[in-house]
Amino acid sequence: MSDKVHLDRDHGQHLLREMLRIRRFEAKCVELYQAQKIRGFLHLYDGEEAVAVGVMQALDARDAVVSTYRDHGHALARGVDMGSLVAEMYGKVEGCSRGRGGSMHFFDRAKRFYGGNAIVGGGLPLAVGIALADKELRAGAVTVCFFGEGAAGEGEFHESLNLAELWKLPVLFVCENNLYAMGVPLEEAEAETDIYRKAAAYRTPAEKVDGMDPIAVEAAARRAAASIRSGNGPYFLECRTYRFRAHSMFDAQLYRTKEEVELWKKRDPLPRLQTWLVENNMLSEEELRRMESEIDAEIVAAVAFAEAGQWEAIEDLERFVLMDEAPE
Amino acid sequence: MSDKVHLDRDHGQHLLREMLRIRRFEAKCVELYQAQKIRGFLHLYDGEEAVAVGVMQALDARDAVVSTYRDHGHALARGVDMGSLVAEMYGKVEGCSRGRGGSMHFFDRAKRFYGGNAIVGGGLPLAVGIALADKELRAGAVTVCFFGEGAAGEGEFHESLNLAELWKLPVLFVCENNLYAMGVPLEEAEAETDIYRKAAAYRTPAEKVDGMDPIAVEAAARRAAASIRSGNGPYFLECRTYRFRAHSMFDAQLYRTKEEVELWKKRDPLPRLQTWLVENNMLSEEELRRMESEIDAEIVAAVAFAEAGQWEAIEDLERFVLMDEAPE
Amino acid sequence: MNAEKGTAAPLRMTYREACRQAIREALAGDPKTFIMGEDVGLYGGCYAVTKGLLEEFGPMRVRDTPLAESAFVGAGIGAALAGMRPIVEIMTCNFSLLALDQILNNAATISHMSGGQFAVPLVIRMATGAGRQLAAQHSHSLEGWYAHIPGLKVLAPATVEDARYMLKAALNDPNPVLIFEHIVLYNAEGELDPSVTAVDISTAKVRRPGRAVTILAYGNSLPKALQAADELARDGIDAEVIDLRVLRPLDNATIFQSVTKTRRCVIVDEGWKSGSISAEIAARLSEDLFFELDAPIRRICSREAPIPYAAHLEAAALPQMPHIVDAARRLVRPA
Amino acid sequence: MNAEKGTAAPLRMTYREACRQAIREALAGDPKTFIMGEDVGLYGGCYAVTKGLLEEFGPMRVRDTPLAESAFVGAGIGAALAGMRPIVEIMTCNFSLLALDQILNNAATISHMSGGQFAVPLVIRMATGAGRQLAAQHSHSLEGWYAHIPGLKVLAPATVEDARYMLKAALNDPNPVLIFEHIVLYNAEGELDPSVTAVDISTAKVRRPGRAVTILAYGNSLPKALQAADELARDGIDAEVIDLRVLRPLDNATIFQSVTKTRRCVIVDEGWKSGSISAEIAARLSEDLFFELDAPIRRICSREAPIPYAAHLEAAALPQMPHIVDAARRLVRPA
Ligand SMILES: Cc1ncc(C[n+]2csc(CCOP(=O)(O)OP(=O)(O)O)c2C)c(N)n1
Ligand SMILES: Cc1ncc(C[n+]2csc(CCOP(=O)(O)OP(=O)(O)O)c2C)c(N)n1
Ligand SMILES: [Mg+2]
Ligand SMILES: [Mg+2]
Repeated sequence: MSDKVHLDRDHGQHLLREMLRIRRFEAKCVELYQAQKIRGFLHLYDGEEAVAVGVMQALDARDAVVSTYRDHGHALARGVDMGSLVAEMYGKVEGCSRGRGGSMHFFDRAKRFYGGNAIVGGGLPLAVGIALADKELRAGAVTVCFFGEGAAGEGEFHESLNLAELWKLPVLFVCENNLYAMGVPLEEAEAETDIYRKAAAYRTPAEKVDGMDPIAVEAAARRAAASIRSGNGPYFLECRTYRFRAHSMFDAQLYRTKEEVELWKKRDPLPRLQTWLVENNMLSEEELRRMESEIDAEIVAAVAFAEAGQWEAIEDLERFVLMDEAPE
Repeated sequence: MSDKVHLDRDHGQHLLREMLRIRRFEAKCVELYQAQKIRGFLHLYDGEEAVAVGVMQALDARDAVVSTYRDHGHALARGVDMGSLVAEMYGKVEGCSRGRGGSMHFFDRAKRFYGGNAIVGGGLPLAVGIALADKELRAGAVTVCFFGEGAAGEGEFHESLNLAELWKLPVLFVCENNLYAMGVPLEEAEAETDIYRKAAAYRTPAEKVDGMDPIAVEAAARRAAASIRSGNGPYFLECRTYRFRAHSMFDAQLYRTKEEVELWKKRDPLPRLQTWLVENNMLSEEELRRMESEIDAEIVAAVAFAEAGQWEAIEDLERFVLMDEAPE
Repeated sequence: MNAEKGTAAPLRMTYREACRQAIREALAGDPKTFIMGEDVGLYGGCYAVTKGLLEEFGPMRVRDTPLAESAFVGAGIGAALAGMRPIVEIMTCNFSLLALDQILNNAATISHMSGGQFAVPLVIRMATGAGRQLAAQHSHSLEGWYAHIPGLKVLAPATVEDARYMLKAALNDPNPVLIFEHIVLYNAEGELDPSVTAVDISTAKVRRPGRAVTILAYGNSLPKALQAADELARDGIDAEVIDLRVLRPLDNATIFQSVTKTRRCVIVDEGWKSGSISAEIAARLSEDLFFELDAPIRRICSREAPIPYAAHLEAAALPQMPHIVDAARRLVRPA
Repeated sequence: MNAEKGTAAPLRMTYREACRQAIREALAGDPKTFIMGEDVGLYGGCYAVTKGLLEEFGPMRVRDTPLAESAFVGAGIGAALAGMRPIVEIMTCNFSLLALDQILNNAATISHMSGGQFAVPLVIRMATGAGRQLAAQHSHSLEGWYAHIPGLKVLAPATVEDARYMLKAALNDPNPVLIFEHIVLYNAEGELDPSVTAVDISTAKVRRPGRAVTILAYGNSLPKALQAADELARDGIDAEVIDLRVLRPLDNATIFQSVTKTRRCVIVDEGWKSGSISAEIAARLSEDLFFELDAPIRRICSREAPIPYAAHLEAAALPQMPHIVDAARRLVRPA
């Protein structure tokens, strides 16, 4: 894997397609939520797609991903099957977590996708541990750990960064700094609002990246992954981004202004990349239409898959509380 | 209170006396431990006296102190009655915690001494909270929070520093960096071994201080206290020091060499200050003798007080589990 | 409408609104009281309980915290030690695990360990329970588990009245008091008797008198237990329903009195069965009321699994009205 | 001396040494096993359990950690998820509260929440218990409390044999297993039968058969229970002593079989009484063995207070042999 971004026609379109998949998938999620097909908490990623898509470009199959409750974008960009995600949110057996996890807890062993974790900061120690194992078992593998800037308040952030650096573990910490933790603005939560500067307390290399630009994110992630794979220990990226929608479906957004949201929407990575590709003759109208209709078809198929899925038998409620054997 | 050290004869002798009280008191503790008068864990402060004594010079009655299980030096330097300390370690009702706490849990409401806390890092959030209350209730008061460098590994360190700075609370964080957390050397525990640099992650002013020099510590503590009292928020001191004895009474000290200990003993603050005072004609032979015999008398009286103390009635075992009313 | 004292018309409100009014009254009544926690301010509270309070009392009294449960709970303990009467909100009990060291090792021990020199007059509120398809990490019922810890008081308001007045009693208590508010109850409506302006936090309450069987419940299990009693009544079985309300210290007297009368007991508890508060009650009955019991004790608890997301699995994991009816019926009329 | 298999002479060693040999065997036997925790390396273990292992296996297999319970326990979970078989040592259970979020919300849930895709084959060892005058923050007995959590297995070795072989069984188990080693037992000596090379981690064990009363105990309460049985025997009372060993899942069969026989039961447990594992056992007996019991159940637990430092207060706070004798005697010969 190269540590440079090669932005040819294919790759440019790939980035756009991946972001669009997430965007449209989530629009469908909102519909399904309103139709009460999806329940519980639903945290959407609109506006932040460039982060997941950019970072994933630096990964390959051996790598691992640890995500949060806002995990749709990470799962899709990692290649987790879309049908299994919808089925999961329907609560069906065919869901990527057999319907036990819902929107916040996507898991996929085959993709080394170690879950949406719904405890803020709770995924960081897991990522450290996965990387510790990989250092023994899977030379060169990187564990990417996504978390919001809110997680930087938690003690586990600090403990995990220290462990990762102390033991030179292959972890790529990706802070998705969307400026709010639910309704708490960054400057009400952190004495130091440049989260990447906190990495200095552990001597970990860190960068602040424009999280609204998939190419910038990809470039940084490739630099980071190359450094990590060559044995230098962890790397920290703070991606400045913004969520266009409410924190979850229960949020009146009293804590920010419509104007602020509109301002950030001007930086929406999707139209930006699309325009740029078109202007540079890397995307034709027809290709765009095709892309859109392919994505729409994927979504229709995913929903149909979920609709056709089965309910877990109630007798199996306690299955997997204790395992009979470790998988594999 | 001035923010400068005025090292006249009185003050120089005061510093020496305070350190000597701790040193000799603890020598007696060892004896009493060997005689099985004192039981449980006993963590001695030998070598680190300059820190407690130096810091306390910057405090007055309105201020508060939060300590650790290694609390003898802090309690004595804060003015907690020595007899009540020995009685506490005997488990007598006359102990500063009625015999319920032992060596690790000295408390003294009158001195605003909020306890030896035996959970590493556990005192930091308490200090933040006391300072939060003081900001409302006791203008100008400072809360000093002592902790070892091992505590810097804990998440609570991070959370507490952030809260204190975010809310501009009057906390003086004093890291007693004695280079070991039990048997773990600093460089095996922290990716960044200059603990004071971690304060930058919270934009808190921080200094590294020679913890073997009471005057340097006092000067730094006065600077810090002045800054805190004038409303600038917390301040962080890393005092580099060394414990001459084992971590506790159950420690074979496999993790460090005798040579290293001897090297540090050359920097013992007691003989250093004593020599300096004598050489500068600020302490006569006779004054020294008198000082020593006064301290010895205090210790003898303290032990006698403890010996004469009473055992709590067993019927009172559950007293204070729930309080009938808040004190005062 | 009659506005005379003691005879004013009852006031209808939600449990959420009752919680809000309780906090508002506490803030208005004592300058030493403040509330802090994640999103209590600008956002108005994760469950909208603190909406409007920031505007009314300002950011020193209604304090948004960073995500740092251990430190802000510890800070609440410190503030209480130093003379304040803080209300700390932990958004949900699921996150309280991050603060458990502070709660157990500091809040619950300091008064005893200091020989009574210090008290910790702290109130910690947290949302609890399942029933909203929030899955394993957001559906714990830990109140019964916390009730294991000496030095704490543990409350579980199930009615609008308790939601409205328990906080005042808790703030007047010199000890750390944990209040668990059930997420499913926030939207429940109930009536406040205007003649009641305080509740105690030491007793359980008979919510429905009966003679045939005692049903003990608390939190969101209380409405289920009351419905079960209605169902049983249709069947000619006169069940007594007791709202435990206070999980620590448990009110043995009220429980024992009822079971001595009915000689049969069903305990309903949303905690996982093993080691739950229902276990403790069953143990006390088996120790102290052994010769009064005519039938085995029955516990209706959550299934011993992380609560699953899927609606049908979640429903199957929780205690439900029919389980209560069934258990009570079998006790009264064994096959 | 007979060295033939199954008849070799018994080996005498301390509980500490048994723990050490178990870890050593695990490290030698499986390259995917490593141990990490505070002071397990250079210091040789807070209770000297891991002495010599760093020298033998090196710093990758015997890993000193910073003070960061939450992160290194979480890292153990992550390593287990990714294919290792880690042993994490939390120095004492008192500090495990800092890691509770990881243990409950991750270790105990991930296999279920992921629909069985992942397992967490992790062993967490911790010291537990009181009796050394370490005061409130260093004397907790939390094993019974942990036994509330579905998704975990909880072990409490009381004998040298269990200390020696439970670890192997725990490491072979695909689930998170917590092992609580009692601080007072480390110096206890016992004999290892050379013909035994494994123990199971699913059953309780009758340590002394008897017919008059069942005494259930575990950890450091077991020796007290056995002494009590000797004392009772002198009094003509033939007590059966059962070592619970496995606190989750509890072995109902062995317990029920004994109590069905003796019809009387005393439970000894160093946890605080309310909500303890003894409550759970009493509850099960009162549910399922109601008609078999001839007398109320008796629980001998710790007093409900933070454990005080002073020797006489600490002793008074803990279950002691005479309490057991007294309770058993009253059950068998009511006044
Ligand atoms: C430990 C913990 N505390 C509180 C919560 C409730 N909560 C869920 S998301 C959230 C905000 C997190 O913000 P951030 O980390 O910035 O991520 P974002 O939602 O912005 O992506 C909070 C407070 C939680 N899930 N876990
Ligand atoms: C949370 C927690 N983990 C572990 C321990 C056990 N322990 C007691 S002291 C200590 C070392 C602490 O070192 P440091 O903070 O540097 O203080 P020092 O003893 O050197 O003064 C350890 C690991 C504890 N008391 N609390
Ligand atoms: Mg955010
Ligand atoms: Mg140290």
